[in-house]
Amino acid sequence: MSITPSTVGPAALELRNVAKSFGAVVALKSASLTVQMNSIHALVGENGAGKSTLVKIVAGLYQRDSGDFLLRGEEVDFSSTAESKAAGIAVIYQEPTLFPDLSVTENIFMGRQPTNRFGKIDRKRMRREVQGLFARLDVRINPDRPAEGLSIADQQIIEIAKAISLDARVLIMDEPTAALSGVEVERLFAVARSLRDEGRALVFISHRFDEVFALCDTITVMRDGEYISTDSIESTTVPEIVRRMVGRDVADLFPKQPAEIGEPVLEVVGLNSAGIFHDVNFTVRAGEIVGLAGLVGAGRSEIARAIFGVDNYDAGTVRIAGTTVPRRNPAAAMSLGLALVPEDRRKQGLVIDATVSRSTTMAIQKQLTKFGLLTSRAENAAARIWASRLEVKTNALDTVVGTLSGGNQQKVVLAKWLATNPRVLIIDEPTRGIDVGTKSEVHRLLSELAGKGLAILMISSELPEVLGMADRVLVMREGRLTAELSRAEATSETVMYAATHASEHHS
Amino acid sequence: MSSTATIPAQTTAPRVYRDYGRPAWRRILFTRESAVIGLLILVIIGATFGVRNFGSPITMTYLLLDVAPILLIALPMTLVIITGEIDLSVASMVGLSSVLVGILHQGGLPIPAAAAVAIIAGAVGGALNGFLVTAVGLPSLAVTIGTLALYRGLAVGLLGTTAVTDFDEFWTSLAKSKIGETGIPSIMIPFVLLAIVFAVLLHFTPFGRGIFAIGLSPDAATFSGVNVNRTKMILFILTGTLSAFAGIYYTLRFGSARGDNATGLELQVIAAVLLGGVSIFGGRGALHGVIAGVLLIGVLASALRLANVTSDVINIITGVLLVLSVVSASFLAWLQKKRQGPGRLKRGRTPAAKA
Amino acid sequence: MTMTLTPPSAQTPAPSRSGFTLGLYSFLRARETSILLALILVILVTTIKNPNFLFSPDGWRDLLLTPAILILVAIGQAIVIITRSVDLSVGSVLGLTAYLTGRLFIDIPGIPIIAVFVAGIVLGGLLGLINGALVAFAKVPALVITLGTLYAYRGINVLWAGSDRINASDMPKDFLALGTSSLLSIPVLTIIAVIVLVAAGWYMRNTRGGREFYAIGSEPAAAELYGLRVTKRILIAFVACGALAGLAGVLYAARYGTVNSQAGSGFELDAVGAAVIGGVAIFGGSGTVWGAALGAALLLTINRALPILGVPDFWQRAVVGVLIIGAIVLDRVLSLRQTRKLLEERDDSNV
Amino acid sequence: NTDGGTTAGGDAGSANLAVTFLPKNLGNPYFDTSDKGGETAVNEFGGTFAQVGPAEASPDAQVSYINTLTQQGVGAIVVSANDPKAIGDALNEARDAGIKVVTYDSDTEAQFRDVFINQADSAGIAKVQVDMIAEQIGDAGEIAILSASANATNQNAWIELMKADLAENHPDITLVETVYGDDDDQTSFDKTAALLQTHPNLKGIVSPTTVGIAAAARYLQTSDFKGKVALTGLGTPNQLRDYIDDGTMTAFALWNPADLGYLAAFAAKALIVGDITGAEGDTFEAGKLGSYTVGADSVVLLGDPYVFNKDNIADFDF
Ligand SMILES: Nc1ncnc2c1ncn2[C@@H]1O[C@H](COP(=O)(O)OP(=O)(O)OP(=O)(O)O)[C@@H](O)[C@H]1O
Ligand SMILES: Nc1ncnc2c1ncn2[C@@H]1O[C@H](COP(=O)(O)OP(=O)(O)OP(=O)(O)O)[C@@H](O)[C@H]1O
Ligand SMILES: [Mg+2]
Ligand SMILES: [Mg+2]
Repeated sequence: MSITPSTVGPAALELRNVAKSFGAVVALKSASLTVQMNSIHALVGENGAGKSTLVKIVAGLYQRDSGDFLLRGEEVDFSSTAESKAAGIAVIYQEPTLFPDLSVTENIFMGRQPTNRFGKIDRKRMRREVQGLFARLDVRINPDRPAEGLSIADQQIIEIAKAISLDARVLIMDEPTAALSGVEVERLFAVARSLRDEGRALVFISHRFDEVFALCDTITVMRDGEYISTDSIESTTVPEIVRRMVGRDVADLFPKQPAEIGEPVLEVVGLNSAGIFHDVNFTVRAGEIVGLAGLVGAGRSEIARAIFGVDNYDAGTVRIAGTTVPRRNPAAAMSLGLALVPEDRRKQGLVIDATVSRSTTMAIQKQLTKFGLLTSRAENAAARIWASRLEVKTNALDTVVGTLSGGNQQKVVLAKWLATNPRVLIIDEPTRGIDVGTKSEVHRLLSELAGKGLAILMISSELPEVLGMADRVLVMREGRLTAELSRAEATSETVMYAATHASEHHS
Repeated sequence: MSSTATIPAQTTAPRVYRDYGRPAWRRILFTRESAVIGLLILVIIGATFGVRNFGSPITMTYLLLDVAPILLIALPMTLVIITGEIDLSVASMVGLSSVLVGILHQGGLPIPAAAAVAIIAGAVGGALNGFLVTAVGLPSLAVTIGTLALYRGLAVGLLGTTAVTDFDEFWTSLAKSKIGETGIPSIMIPFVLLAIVFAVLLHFTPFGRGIFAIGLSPDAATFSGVNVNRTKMILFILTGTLSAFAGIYYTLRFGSARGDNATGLELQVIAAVLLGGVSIFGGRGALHGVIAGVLLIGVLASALRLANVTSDVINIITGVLLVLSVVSASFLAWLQKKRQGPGRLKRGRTPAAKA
Repeated sequence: MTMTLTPPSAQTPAPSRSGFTLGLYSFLRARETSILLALILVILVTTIKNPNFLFSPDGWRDLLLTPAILILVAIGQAIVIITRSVDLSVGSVLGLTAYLTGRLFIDIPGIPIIAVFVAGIVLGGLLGLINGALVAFAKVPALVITLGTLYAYRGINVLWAGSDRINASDMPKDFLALGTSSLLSIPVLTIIAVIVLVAAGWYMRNTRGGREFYAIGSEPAAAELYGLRVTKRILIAFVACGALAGLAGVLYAARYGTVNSQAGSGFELDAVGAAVIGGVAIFGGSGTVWGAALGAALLLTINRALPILGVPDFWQRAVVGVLIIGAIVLDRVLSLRQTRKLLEERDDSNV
Repeated sequence: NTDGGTTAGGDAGSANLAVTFLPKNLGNPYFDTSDKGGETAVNEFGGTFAQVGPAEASPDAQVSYINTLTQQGVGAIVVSANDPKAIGDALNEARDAGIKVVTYDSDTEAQFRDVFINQADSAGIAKVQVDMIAEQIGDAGEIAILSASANATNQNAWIELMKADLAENHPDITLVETVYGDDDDQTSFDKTAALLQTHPNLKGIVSPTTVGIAAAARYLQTSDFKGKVALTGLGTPNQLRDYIDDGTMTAFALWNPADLGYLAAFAAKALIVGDITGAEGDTFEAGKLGSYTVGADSVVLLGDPYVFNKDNIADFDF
């Protein structure tokens, strides 16, 4: 089933039968990965397959329990990320982790700042290098601003810039594009290709197959912590890869069913917030999925937050079924039937150190009380229902959600909000970092919910997702709505045009 | 909740979800709270046999009278620390409340009225802390270092050089009275009632769940509809109020209202709360552990004083205990990780074969 | 944001500003500036009320001298807080080294003064090392550990000193002179404090090590991903803090001349307070030792100014409390206004 | 030497001669000296001596110690009160348990103790200090007082009497301010500095506390005010020897604290064995100090304060 590419000299990076467990959780059983110089190697697998764990072992962040790890043919054993860095490995982690108080420049050079003879940091040189780097990546972020407050996308871009500036021989990217939109992805790919052509080895992890097939030369599939196969990209197809990842065939990827469109449920009128968004007007009707598209940083998430009441706004009204939603009061919005699945799962969607049970029931605690008292028994009972409905992969309900894989965490967030039985669901990047199987489940689920009369506002940076799922597409650019497109009108071209050009008229 | 969605049945059998990953005895026994309670029992047994006079009932009376203010303040302090905040101004509030009771009583107000004013002042003081932390968005450590100075300054400023000592015999003896023949001070009645209220609030209500959620991740709590600012505000008000109540007790027990009453008590309260297993970073802790922590320090101090060990040794022991309690917790965690390391591989469950 | 200031050129897409504008801008915005202004204001107002506050030789000396010891402790505290820890044991460490100082002079007659300084700094550093090791290796929150060692160190001090008291007559005149004498009308203690401040300030701003303190405090998880040597840095921060408290203990003995087992108790809150007033974020990652030092100076200068301004003795503490709160509220309001301005600027640039 | 005539006398042989001293706080040289005197006395009459106490002078901490001593069932507690009322109930409980209570140095209200050993009567202490400062500043000008804690019973009593004396007999002296150093070196030191700045015309400082006077002397010694501003009050010779020698101060007063403790211990013993009950007119033997009589309000007076100056200070070592 697997084709081992012919090897010319030692591989840049080779892992054989690597195992790793966390307490009782087996993350890797026998993972293998061979990456050649001069190539871009895709690593794919379902959520929880163990991709990120493998990356962290290579990075020296985790130590493997058993198995072999070779770098250019030599056995290595890293006990810290500093060692792997010194050995020429650069890693872009799945979750960007920057120093919020430090400037963008310092973030990029931390720990390896250029210094003069007296050990004084050479700020001028650091600045020059950052400017060169940003020019190469066409990044427009002020290098002197602190990392605090940057959007996830900007953070991801800085992670990429940082990894590239390391000038490493092996570059591993764990879902670097999950937060990025088309333009940035293209730019990243151009850089990745030029790095490959310089003779470096790259590993690219992604759940987006179009990207994988556009960029990579070789592809390795993992499942349940085990190595499944390695093929050259020309010799395989998407359905074939999906079958190996999931172990079965996956049907329609975007099965939005037509649904009865009812009365307007969510109405947003003249919403304005200085510096963030301006004069935003739209409605979402019962049974309708409205897609909100735009480039990263267009301000879509901010609108969602303002509607839900997490952020304040300067002017405007939000109504649900005719009732005005009070400002800055998420609890009130929830009781009116509003649910928000936020974009940052680990910081906003979940209390990452809480148990699966508590996380799932977090938004419905009040309904679970008897005489005002809340017991773990009631929570577990409710959580069990929702965990099994969404097929959350965990063995006990008191597992800490932070230890679940990204996709399973997303399922818990969905369960938490579906449990509230909402009338309006705002879902920000519903499938970010989710594998194909789960993704199609999520889409099927959204479609079904709409069919039952739920009004859904779906914010997504993935164009195919928007086009496949939405009955209507709103497009934003720099804090303003620039277009409203019906399902028929919405194509990649019309949406991208609206996302990059100011509208001639305000709607 | 009604079912809004049904996921199409998968080819695999439905997953079984156990409620807990570990058996009950391990969950209950291997906690910080149980460790503190166990240590408390050990120390009591040891002191009863090892220290002359410790076994006498009067010991318990004095002990409880001594630790009552700490017990009272530790209740809301536990909740505040679980949200990830801290209140260093509590002891100053005890002093301010004491002074208020003193001067108002001196000015002719009966004790209940003076006490009511003091309680209101406590609530207002707590609300000021809460306002600065929630509405202005300042770190509580910094805010309450400021109000620590402010409230103590008001107390000393209001009463000056004097101490008010002429309180009605009725009230002062009430503060020291015992429940019937038991030797248990009457102050334990309000304490036990409050402890129950706080335990229920923290462990069995959505409000309490919110407190833990805030401590673990304020952002995620906000996104789940927890009103973070209101919760913190309520907790700071509760802390101020109970500190004022402790101040009234303090005043009546010693029959003396002074500006410098209870100086340094804040660190004792916090030490006891932390010893009881509450995480200073928020999100973790339980009230029974905290109560055991307060009693542990109290019993140790009492036994050591009886054994004529001087106050400095008591301080050393308190300090070392605090350090050991946290260090041992991370040592045990480390040990467990070591033990469960590679060796566990063979015992790992085989993931369900799906193909 | 700031894109309006300089349109991005083709070469450098990132907006940039000239070094000078940048410097001026950050100076005006800096937290340290507002504290400095507040300090100058306090001195000005008090001096107008009573010229002796600044213009008598004693007034001038005390103005510079009084904050010197707290400045040293606050510098160490700032370094520790910047790495997202806190050291509550500094008061106890100061007490122990102050007593050690006295004991050395009594027990080893004729001991060179420099040896006593070294002993104090080494003892302080060792006590700091204990704190640091517990925090770094046991991965336990510093607030808990140092609250524990606050009690433990003080207890050891009382156990050691008992009710003994070191008097001025127990220590050599030369040593005591250090506590009050001046060089070119600047007190020696102040000179020591300023030298330490300049060195620490330079290190924290301009070296890899210094920046790593900020990085670790800003986001410990990221520090681990970056492969920074977190354990080593935390140890260094605590040792530095302990050593500075140790140095402060020796100077305390020189300045006050009498030492008992309670010397320096309560210093921890002053030190943390000074750092906080000076704009060191209590949760790490930002602030400077300069700010902490200015905070210490402001705190103690206000203390001395209040009686002159006619605030009765008993009310002084309340006023200090109001000032601490006022300082942090003001800082917050200013930074909120700044954020707002940046947002509005961005609006303009977007149109 | 007890004669077994009284009712309690029968117990004399088996009397509980455990005497525990409870000073305001530990680590205070004044109490060290006085309690040493107490220890000497207890050893002389064959009892068991102990000293316990809090690190910082606060009444609540003293209460815990009194309670503990009650539980231990000592024979007598000799205590210097941090508050005249706050420790009263605890003392009464101790007395209910058969423990004799002697206060020394700083008294409680009379109903809480059996006997108070007064180091010198308050009027005398106040007078000697006023006389000293008046002489040193030429009976005219501004003076200030640097006291211990704001609540200290004895200091407050003396200060009131000093004010009365000043108003009556020294019309040209104005008391401009009273500040409190809390018996803490650093605080007292800084308060002295503040006083001198605030009142540029200050002629003298009176510090009726041993900690305060030493701190003030140390500040004066190195300041421009040395020799210009007079300093006097209550202090121990060892602390102040240098300042007398170099002219920072000319005179100060104190009773002999060792004698105070010595007398208190003997009073405790007399109470235990039943020689006295605390009634006015009771007499008892106090070893080398001779015989003493209990006065009104159960007060025993040690004697007059003693003034130390350049001529006599070399004769003392405490
Ligand atoms: N620190 C940890 N502690 C416990 N379990 C962990 C930890 N890290 C990962 N796991 C578990 O190991 C398994 C593999 O996780 P990993 O993050 O490597 O998956 P992944 O393939 O990267 O998934 P995704 O595509 O969702 O990112 C999961 O079951 C996860 O729950
Ligand atoms: N805390 C903040 N402070 C300042 N600017 C911010 C902050 N958060 C976000 N922004 C800015 O607000 C704009 C909109 O951000 P955001 O990334 O949420 O938009 P979006 O359209 O939801 O994009 P996406 O969800 O794809 O990341 C961006 O320019 C971002 O940099
Ligand atoms: Mg992953
Ligand atoms: Mg977004």
